[in-house]
Amino acid sequence: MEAKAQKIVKSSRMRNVASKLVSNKAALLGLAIIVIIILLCALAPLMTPYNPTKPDFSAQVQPPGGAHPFGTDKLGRDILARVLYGGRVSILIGLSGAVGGMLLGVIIGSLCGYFRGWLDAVFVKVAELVSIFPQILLVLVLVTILQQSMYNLIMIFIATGWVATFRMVRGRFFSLREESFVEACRVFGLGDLSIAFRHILPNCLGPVIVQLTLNTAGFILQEAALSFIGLGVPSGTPTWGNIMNAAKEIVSINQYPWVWLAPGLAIALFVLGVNFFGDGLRDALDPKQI
Amino acid sequence: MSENKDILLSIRNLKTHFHVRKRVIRAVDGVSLDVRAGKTLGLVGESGCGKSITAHTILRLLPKTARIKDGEIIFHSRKRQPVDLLKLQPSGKEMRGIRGNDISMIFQDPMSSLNPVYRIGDQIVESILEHENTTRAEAMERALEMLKRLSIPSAEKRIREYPHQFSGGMKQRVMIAMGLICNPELLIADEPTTALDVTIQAQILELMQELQRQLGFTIILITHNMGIVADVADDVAVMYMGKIMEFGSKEDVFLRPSHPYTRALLKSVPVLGNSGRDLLEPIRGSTPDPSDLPEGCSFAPRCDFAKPECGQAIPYVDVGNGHLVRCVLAEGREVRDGQ
Amino acid sequence: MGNEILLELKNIRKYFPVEEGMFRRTVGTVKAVDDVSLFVRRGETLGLVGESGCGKTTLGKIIVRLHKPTQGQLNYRLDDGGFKDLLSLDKQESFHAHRRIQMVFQDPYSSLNPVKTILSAFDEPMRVHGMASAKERKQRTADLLEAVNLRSEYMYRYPHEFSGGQLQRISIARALCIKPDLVVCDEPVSALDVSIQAQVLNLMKELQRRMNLTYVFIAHDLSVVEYMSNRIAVMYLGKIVELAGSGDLYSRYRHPYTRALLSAVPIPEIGAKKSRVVLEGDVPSPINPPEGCRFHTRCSFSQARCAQEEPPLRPYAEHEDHWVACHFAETLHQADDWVIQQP
Amino acid sequence: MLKYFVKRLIMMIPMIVFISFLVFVALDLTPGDPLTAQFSPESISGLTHEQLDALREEAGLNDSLVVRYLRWFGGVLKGDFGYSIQTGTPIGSIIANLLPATIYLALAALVLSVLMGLLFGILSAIKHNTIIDYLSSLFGVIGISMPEFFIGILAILIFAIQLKWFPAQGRTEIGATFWVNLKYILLPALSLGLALTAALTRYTRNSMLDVMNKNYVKTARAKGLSEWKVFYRHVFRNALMPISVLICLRLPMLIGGSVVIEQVFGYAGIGSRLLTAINSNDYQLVLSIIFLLSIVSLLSSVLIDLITGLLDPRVRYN
Repeated sequence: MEAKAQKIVKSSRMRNVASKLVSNKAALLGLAIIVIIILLCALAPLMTPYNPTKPDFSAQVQPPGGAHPFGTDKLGRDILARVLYGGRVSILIGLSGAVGGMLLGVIIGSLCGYFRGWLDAVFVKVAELVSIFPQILLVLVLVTILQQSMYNLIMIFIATGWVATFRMVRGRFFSLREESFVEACRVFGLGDLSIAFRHILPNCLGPVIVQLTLNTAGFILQEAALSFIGLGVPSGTPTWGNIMNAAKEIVSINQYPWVWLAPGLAIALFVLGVNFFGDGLRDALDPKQI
Repeated sequence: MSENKDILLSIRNLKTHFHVRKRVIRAVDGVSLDVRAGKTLGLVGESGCGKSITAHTILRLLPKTARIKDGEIIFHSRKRQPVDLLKLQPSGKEMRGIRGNDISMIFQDPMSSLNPVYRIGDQIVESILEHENTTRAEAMERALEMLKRLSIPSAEKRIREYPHQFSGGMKQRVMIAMGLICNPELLIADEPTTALDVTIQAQILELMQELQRQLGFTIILITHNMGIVADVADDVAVMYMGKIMEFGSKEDVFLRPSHPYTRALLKSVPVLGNSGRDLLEPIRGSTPDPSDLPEGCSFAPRCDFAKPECGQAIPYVDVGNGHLVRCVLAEGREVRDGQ
Repeated sequence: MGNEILLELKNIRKYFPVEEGMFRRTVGTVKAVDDVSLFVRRGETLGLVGESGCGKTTLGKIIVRLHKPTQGQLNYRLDDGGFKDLLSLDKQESFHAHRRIQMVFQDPYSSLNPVKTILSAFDEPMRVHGMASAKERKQRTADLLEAVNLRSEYMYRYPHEFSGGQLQRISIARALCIKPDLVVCDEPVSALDVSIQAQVLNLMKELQRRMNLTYVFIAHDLSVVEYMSNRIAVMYLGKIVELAGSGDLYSRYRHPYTRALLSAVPIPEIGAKKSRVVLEGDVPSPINPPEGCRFHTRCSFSQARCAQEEPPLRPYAEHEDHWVACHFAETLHQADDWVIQQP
Repeated sequence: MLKYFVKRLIMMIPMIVFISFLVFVALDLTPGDPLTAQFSPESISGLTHEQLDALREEAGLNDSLVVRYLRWFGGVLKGDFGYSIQTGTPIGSIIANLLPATIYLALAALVLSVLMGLLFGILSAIKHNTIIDYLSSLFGVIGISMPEFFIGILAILIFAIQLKWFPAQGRTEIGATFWVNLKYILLPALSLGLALTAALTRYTRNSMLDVMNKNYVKTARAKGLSEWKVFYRHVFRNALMPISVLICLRLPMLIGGSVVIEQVFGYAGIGSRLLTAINSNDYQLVLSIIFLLSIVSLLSSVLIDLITGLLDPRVRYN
């Protein structure tokens, strides 16, 4: 019989992953940044009385301080309000693009990884093609055909964002498929679909979540770049990217830097938080590190 | 452990511990050994007993988390003054002068022990050029001659090929060639045939014995397979949880096993020929956690002859001309570890 | 041990295509298993031994239908006593046939799903195969864990909390949860420590006695196979070269490869005078194996006929249970250096 | 060896054809009259409707999609991309003098980021778990979190306007020597390459650490080689291969990013011309530029792939 009577506890993987995360200070910092920024943006109406889009010609280009803690832009709109309301849109686009891409990537990746055959060959070529095309160019092609809108942007992100998750899930399926516990399921006569989605897929969730954080960060940056060059979200609805649109002229860069500094830092801070949290998650979920 | 001239390497009270997060793992916990020149020492034990760490400590090939706490390893080389390897800088000039030149080592997994992007010839020649100043062509010639000596077919062609074009057995021969090319005095083989099939293993063991007869180098053979030790070794050291439980000649250990662990090990291994007539006697329980070893004898919890005294310090007893046993039950002259 | 035949393999072949280049053109075939026929009696342990690449694992996976053979029949005695080819059953029968044959795998750390509890690893197969009540399934899991000397509370734990030896015992227990008659064990102890191996081997023998199980025991270590098996089949490059009772195989081997294999196994004993038979070179590639007898390129007794005509697996002289695939089996053992082991 | 190169190049052709077909289909879906894209404004201005229709018929604009695609692609292969609707100049010439500038920028960014990325990556791998390792991973995370254009704007504010080390805008000036051009390109190249530098630093470090645990590195040490020789000959050479795969993957982002950076720095490359073309619905020009940029991205990734083949004998020989 086993030597000492070990304490019988219903231990779970989730608990030991959580404990590793807590011990990683950078991941906690990242999580804190994410939560704070999302809260601020969600509670924007409480944080600032100003309307982010209504021009106020009496208060054009005021430096930070007093009534406008972050100052105002050329049309007299309060920068803090625009950053907060803009944050909602940017985070929404980044997250929904990443989640959409993840779902698509997981489904296609699992099917190709498990069943292989022509399905796999087709999607590998498609994935290769999508990754050869610089994402911005793909967006430009679609923007010239469809008109610009937040909805189209999310669709485009999903259409290009699935590739990373697809490759990763497919790779994990290729290796897990040969593991003995999968062969044992087949020897018990379990069906292919239940093996693929109830036995193999749960083992991929760790890296999928990590990829989700990386994709979210990536898309937020991508949306900002597109909106900055005026091809992302139309300037009617403020986002972190198109607020900075004003920074195209040299004069605005030099004379009133606060106009673009605030949104720029907001993007950098949020994405930094996401990356810190994503790295912490990867280490916590990595089975090799005891 | 007499101090006579035919000892090539004498290890005294070696302690190599690992600091992993707040825990200290006493992988090698007071090992003393004499390696006779020109002979083969079999270092045998189950995984985690410290046999491989002992070997790596000799060549100072330890990971950063390792700490050599105590002990000395005197290398009585023919070519230079006796030196305590533990006193040298691990990657200092003098230690590197010994590593691969006077003492070389081959490893368990031939498939991953050769650099995939260099040709076989270049990897062997690299050792020669590191230790001797000779021309590359001359070194390549010696490498070719060594490959032939290891009966690698069409060696002229294969010397220019890459590792992925070789089978497991062939790669292990290349490793042996690499180890012997600077004609070392000591070859340490860490489980050299564990990853190979039994007929290929027979070829490699036969080859190593033949080369030892021709070149006269000493071998430390590390394995968990008692059969290989009985077949190839002259002296045998049985290790368990970082200590040597029994040391002696092959006849001492196999014909007169005196430590309960050695006897239990021999009874728990199926032997070809008795075809299952008598049931194996497994050792009960499992190996303890290396970071909190019990006081005294670490085999006590699994030993059928355990007595209360097994909790205190265990004597290292000479039960008959050099046949040493670390056990309270052993009768004979007690030997100090340090001596 | 009843002599009723439980499983009969007939002319099993398994060829794997070798693909190369961009369009995955097939440039050759690996003849992993090449025309193997054998039977397994109820209650016995049939050993399958051979070196890597000899096809023993592929054959094991064909028996549990993880691989579909290129050709051949897998006749199994179902409950009603009749023989049926498991490869030509309809969907329903084929599913139920999975209850009869189960498998234990080599690597204990990868034979249990790391993200599921031990209980769910037992529960799902039982539920799928008609054991309705959850309480009953949990009780059977508890009994099986106790049967392999583990505490039943361990069913709530995850695989990463166990040692290799414990995990292998759990896998054995799980293989028995839907009451199979035949268990194929693929190198069940090779990944374990020496002292743990003996515990698992004895456990398997005890379970066989108690539950009247039949084993197909696959391993490369001849001493372990001999310890477990009643009859042993020696395989080389996809074919069976010799099949005999384990005692017979050791003392009256008739195939040169079996002789080389026996002589290569190191014995943990001193004084056993043993002449060492060392084969030359590597095992030939299974993509284009040698003509005629596949071992003739490495056999020191090979003659002209060996290179032309492939020797069939045939009964040796009058022994009912001793088969050999060598043209000169009757004469070779008269040679004076044939005997390698003084008992 | 040659067989491997040829095989890779052949594999590229179906890809180019497919991209061109995709681009042509997109072109077909855009509004606007294709006629204006095929004839210089002078030749079609002032024609009546019937003459325009006749011209359209004669130019085969009513043929099926595939036929028109083949004719368009035939023209492209000969360098004839048709005419820019907005400026009327032949697209071929626009591309001819603006594309090299973008390639030059992307190349500069690539060289800078590869050098810095490898340097920091190797350093933090060798000095594993020390302050250098910590700082460079911090630099790595920050580098991939900053939007490229934000870095560009900051660079302009600090280095161009405040410190006046570099010109804030523009690509070159009259009579500019090589060194003067270098001054123009440094800031844009650095901003464009920063994300790749950061990613490369992290990736090189992990790839080096991974190789350092391999058995053949232990074998190298067992031969008595010095740490430096072990690194240089055994670790670095094997770590390079996964790194070149990463560069290959990240290259499209570099080319995509140049479109934004050219806007920030007013750097007159094909990227900024692309943006003005989009804003003025000059579809023929837009899609031709997009087609060429993706070809450049494809060519460069195949090039990097070939370098990987060069480094790894297993790739060459199987």
